[in-house]
Amino acid sequence: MLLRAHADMYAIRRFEEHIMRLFLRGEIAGTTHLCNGQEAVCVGLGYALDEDDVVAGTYRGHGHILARGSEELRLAAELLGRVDGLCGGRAGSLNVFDPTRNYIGSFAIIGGSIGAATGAALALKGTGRVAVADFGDGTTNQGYFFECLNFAKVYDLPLVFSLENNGYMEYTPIGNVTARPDDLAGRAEAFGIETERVDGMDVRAVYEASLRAVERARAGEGPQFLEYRTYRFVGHSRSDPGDYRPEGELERWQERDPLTLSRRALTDELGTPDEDIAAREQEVDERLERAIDAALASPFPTPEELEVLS
Amino acid sequence: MLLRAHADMYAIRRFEEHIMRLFLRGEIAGTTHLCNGQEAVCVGLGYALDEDDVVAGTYRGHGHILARGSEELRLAAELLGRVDGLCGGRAGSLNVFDPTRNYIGSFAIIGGSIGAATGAALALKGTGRVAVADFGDGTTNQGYFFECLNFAKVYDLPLVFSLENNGYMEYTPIGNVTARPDDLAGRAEAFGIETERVDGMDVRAVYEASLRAVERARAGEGPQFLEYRTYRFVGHSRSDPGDYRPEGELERWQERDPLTLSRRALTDELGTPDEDIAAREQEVDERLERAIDAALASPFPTPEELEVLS
Amino acid sequence: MIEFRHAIIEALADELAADPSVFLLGEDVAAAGGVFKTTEGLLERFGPDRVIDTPISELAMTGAAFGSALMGRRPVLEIMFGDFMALSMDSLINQSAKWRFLSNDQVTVPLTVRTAVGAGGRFGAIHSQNPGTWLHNVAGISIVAPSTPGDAYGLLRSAVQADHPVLFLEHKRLFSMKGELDRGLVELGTAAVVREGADLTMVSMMKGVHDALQAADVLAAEGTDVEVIDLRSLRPLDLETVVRSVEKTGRIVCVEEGPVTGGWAAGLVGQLAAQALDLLEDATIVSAPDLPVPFSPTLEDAWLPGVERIVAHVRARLAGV
Amino acid sequence: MIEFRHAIIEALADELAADPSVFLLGEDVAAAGGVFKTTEGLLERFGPDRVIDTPISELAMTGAAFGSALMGRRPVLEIMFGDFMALSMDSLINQSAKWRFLSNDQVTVPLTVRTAVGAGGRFGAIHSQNPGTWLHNVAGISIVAPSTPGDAYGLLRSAVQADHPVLFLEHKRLFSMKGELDRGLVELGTAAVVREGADLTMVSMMKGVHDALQAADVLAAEGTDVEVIDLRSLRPLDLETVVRSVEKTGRIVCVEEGPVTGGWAAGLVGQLAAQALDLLEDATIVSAPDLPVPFSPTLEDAWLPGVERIVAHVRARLAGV
Ligand SMILES: Cc1ncc(C[n+]2csc(CCOP(=O)(O)OP(=O)(O)O)c2C)c(N)n1
Ligand SMILES: Cc1ncc(C[n+]2csc(CCOP(=O)(O)OP(=O)(O)O)c2C)c(N)n1
Ligand SMILES: [Mg+2]
Ligand SMILES: [Mg+2]
Repeated sequence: MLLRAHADMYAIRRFEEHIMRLFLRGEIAGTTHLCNGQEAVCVGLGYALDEDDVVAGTYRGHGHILARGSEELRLAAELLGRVDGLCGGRAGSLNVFDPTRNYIGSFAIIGGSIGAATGAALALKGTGRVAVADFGDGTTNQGYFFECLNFAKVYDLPLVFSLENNGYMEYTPIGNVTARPDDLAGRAEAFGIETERVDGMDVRAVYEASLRAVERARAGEGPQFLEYRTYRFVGHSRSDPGDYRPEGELERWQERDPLTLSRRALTDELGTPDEDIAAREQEVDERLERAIDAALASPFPTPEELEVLS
Repeated sequence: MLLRAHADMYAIRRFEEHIMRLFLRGEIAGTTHLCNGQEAVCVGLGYALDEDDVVAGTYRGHGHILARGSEELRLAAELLGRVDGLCGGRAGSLNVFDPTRNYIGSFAIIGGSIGAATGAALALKGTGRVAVADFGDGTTNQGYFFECLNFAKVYDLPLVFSLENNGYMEYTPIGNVTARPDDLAGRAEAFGIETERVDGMDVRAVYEASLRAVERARAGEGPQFLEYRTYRFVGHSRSDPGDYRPEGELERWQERDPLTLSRRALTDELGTPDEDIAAREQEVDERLERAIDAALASPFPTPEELEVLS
Repeated sequence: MIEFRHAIIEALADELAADPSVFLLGEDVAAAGGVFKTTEGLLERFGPDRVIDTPISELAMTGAAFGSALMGRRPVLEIMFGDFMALSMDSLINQSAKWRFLSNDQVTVPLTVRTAVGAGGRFGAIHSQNPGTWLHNVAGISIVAPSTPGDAYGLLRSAVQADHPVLFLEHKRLFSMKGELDRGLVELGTAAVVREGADLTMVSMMKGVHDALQAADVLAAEGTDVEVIDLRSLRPLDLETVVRSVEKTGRIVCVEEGPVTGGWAAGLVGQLAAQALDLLEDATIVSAPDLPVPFSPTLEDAWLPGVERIVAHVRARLAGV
Repeated sequence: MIEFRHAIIEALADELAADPSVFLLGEDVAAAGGVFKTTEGLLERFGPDRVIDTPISELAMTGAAFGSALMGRRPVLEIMFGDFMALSMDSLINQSAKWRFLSNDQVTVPLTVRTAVGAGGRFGAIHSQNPGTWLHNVAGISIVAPSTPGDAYGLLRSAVQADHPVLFLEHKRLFSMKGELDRGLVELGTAAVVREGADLTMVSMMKGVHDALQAADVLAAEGTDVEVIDLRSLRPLDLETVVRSVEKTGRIVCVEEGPVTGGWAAGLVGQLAAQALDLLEDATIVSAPDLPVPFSPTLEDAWLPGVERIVAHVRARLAGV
């Protein structure tokens, strides 16, 4: 499984590198938020979920969407604003989602994912299905977050709060504007919600903790809270060079790049031959090449669509 | 001081009884929310504050306004919608306030008082003045509450969170819709805010705890949180008979009526003669009689006012 | 004859009975039956999974209602007073109203939001507003506002059955009003001519419709034959019905319980002018002053457009003043 | 010549320097200088007590800004994108807009809220809205929206100096636009005739003003002399300036970046009709379709009113189509 996880994380990384390139070439307009560095959360959490579990994510959602199994071609096409996009080009990177994979939204409003997942969990209660609310550290200062912690606990909803703590809002370090920033999970504990802090760079740790939480929620034990400690290796969005980082911080975290960790574990612990890893990576590279090309070949929607609708 | 406190609590109780009578007589229209049972919080907290400290309260605000020293005549006139009202009749019971006494609002939106007091505290930081946010238990499930806990702690604001936990929202027991209802103060602790739980029926306990909190805030130790355990002896608002209460609950709490407790302490502990207490109470009765009569004699505002303004 | 509030209970009960995916949520709606008693008895009939008391958490409630709608449920959310809608708007505007469009029509959001609105009850500035206009410019939702028990029933059932978000406004001064209930559905987005007349078209909503009808009676006695239209829907606007009426009368007076700037009345007249300027001999608006709703009875009565002001306005207008 | 975003920085800097009660707060406004770089350098000049980075807490920020204003401070709150205003509205509507009135004029609320609005930047449905109309019906606030660096400066300073709440809208597609800066103040609530013409009055705001001016150039070449009015203020509406123009032209076309229903354009035409119907030979609106803002460039361009659609509309209208 680790080899597959490695390949899936690798695919997310490469996919977003393609996206960045398309941006710089002017093929993609507007803005985009990459999860570069946070892939272990996407994949490890994704593996812990069943197909009919439900995920609500954020504008930083490409990785989670791919982890749900959505087609790379269609995701790329969406970011390019093409008809073959997951949302026909209407949504774009900030808002893209894939209801066919039970990924119900990339919420561009901070906290929106939590409200929606809370409602999904309300609808799923008693069905054995679970909903996941994905969000970032900055979101733990938002009203939606707290109200939904209470709401989910009151009705014992099958909801997993998935906090990706990458240490930053857009450009502001979370500690600058947050009380007790080292204990964000403590905010959930105040509601009597079970929490776990997880190494968000280690895909196996993410998977195992996520599975525990998901299974508890599935078993009717009410909402669960996971705090993944992670880091984004790139700026907040396209235009951000990330100057606000203290010197050396990025480099320290890069030593724990989820891809480095998984590659090392594959080699050192499981004795996976380098060629096997390389072969899988090459497979991904080729697949993505094809997907991006196909996405670029997809036409733009015609303006007539709007006239029909309104 | 206890005799004065007793008289002040007694005045609030009697004032609101007048108001209720005026309501039933149709002299006051709309709705009104009495703090009957919660007077010890108003008076004990009020005594702990300086004149230039600032209070933001709720629609259940008459007691706090009187505790700030606002004129009974003008408060009554406001509830009657008369020109001599604290707000010229524009605000009414739900919204009445008295900026001349640094009582900056009776917030009819749950949580509004907390936001406003947070801002007042931001403005007062470093001046030695303190702001108080008064609110109820139902408000501890509201986004404003949590966001402001964080906000106040981040900037170390001179703010006292004053939670009057009377066990009920409008008609719903707080425990029905609240995670860990017995530890609402724990929600503040998750932000590293110092908290204290206080017997809200005992005016001396309220005063002492409030003074400690206010002095800490004044000294620059950042936001403080007080949970007063209290009870309202009447319905949520005019039209509510309070049927939702379990049998015997009201009676149990009435044994701890703040007026009973203060009267007992005066007699048993301080040996205050009954006549002294009775004399003070009669003084209040007569003063209120005059105030209410004067308020009733105040004219209604003329409609022309609106034309001038718009 | 049935009270407006009972028509709402009936509509909710009939929808709850007809469709297991329908459920209600809101503050004090279950055990207490709602502060306006518009959900009384429903907890007892349908149980706590279908009628849910919530904490005071408008963000969570509205977000959760949306999320459950995405999963195929049909939530009916009560926001106690319309004034509190300001706390619900994010999820309505940025989620419910947009998701179908964003999904490329893959999902629907069958959400109904009910809320008690309007002035005249001495509730003051923060419990008397008309939040319909706050959402009037938001594509993707419907906004309806009945003036009779029959319409309340028919529109509410249509709202719950609709596959898109509907804001359903209940005027506080109508809750005790009585009227017929024939259990017919009323199509969203349709206005109704509630009094025929040849001289002048008067358009209003909710409580204002009853004021308009009274004013029409007074004016009839003076020889002015007023046609009264109950707009019933703020979004979409049923311009067609209004145009048809103005074709006959050439004159329109809108009566709005709120300030004119940014109100629905000015918008309606504007769209009418843009579509049928030639028809218009006269177009005016009776509205509230540009001020919050005051508490004091004398002031609130002066703030409200009311029968007298409407009548005086029409008289002056017809006299060419 | 100075960029629009620099005009904003200049206005803020001049107000911060002139009045110690002025302070800024918002997400990423201090250390990072704002995501649109409209507060760059201000932390360095005025220090962390005057330029405050906040958590992502729109309720708390807006409530706290209000509370500080009650204490005599002059907060300038940045809500990063106008779309997020939905989370700020409660405090604006239910507190800031009402407190002076409720207090019987004992207190004032000198609050300015700045926010980046508008479509055309490929930011999609939740980062492109025009929230001015959400608050258009709310008495007690002003809403202004400049189209040039000079007006941005002059209106922003007036907003900060005003003793009541002002919502200040900054269109994203204008931030890099250059223009003159004479450091003059601009009175709130005033429209400006930005191009004189005799045949037709065209009214727009923000980016739309530039589209209107371009359209006017095209139409001028065809012999149609268009007067362009920059409305600049949604609340209050400067009807007078519009009426004066229509007295001359008899025709009005409004260009609005948003749906027509509930928009400012229909409201403006409606108020105009109610006040000066006789002047109007023609009144129309060029607006966006009744849909959220789509992401895809082809769709977004089609959604926007734009020079071409404006020109085509006027041509058709004048041809009596
Ligand atoms: C309500 C709201 N406020 C502000 C923003 C602007 N914004 C977008 S991303 C972001 C930072 C979010 O930080 P975090 O939750 O840690 O997530 P991350 O971007 O690190 O994944 C902000 C402030 C927003 N989208 N919504
Ligand atoms: C945002 C908002 N939601 C709902 C209400 C309606 N409401 C008024 S009082 C109240 C109960 C408040 O309970 P609590 O905070 O415990 O205060 P108490 O009334 O007990 O003093 C509710 C729900 C409101 N005023 N504002
Ligand atoms: Mg983050
Ligand atoms: Mg309570």
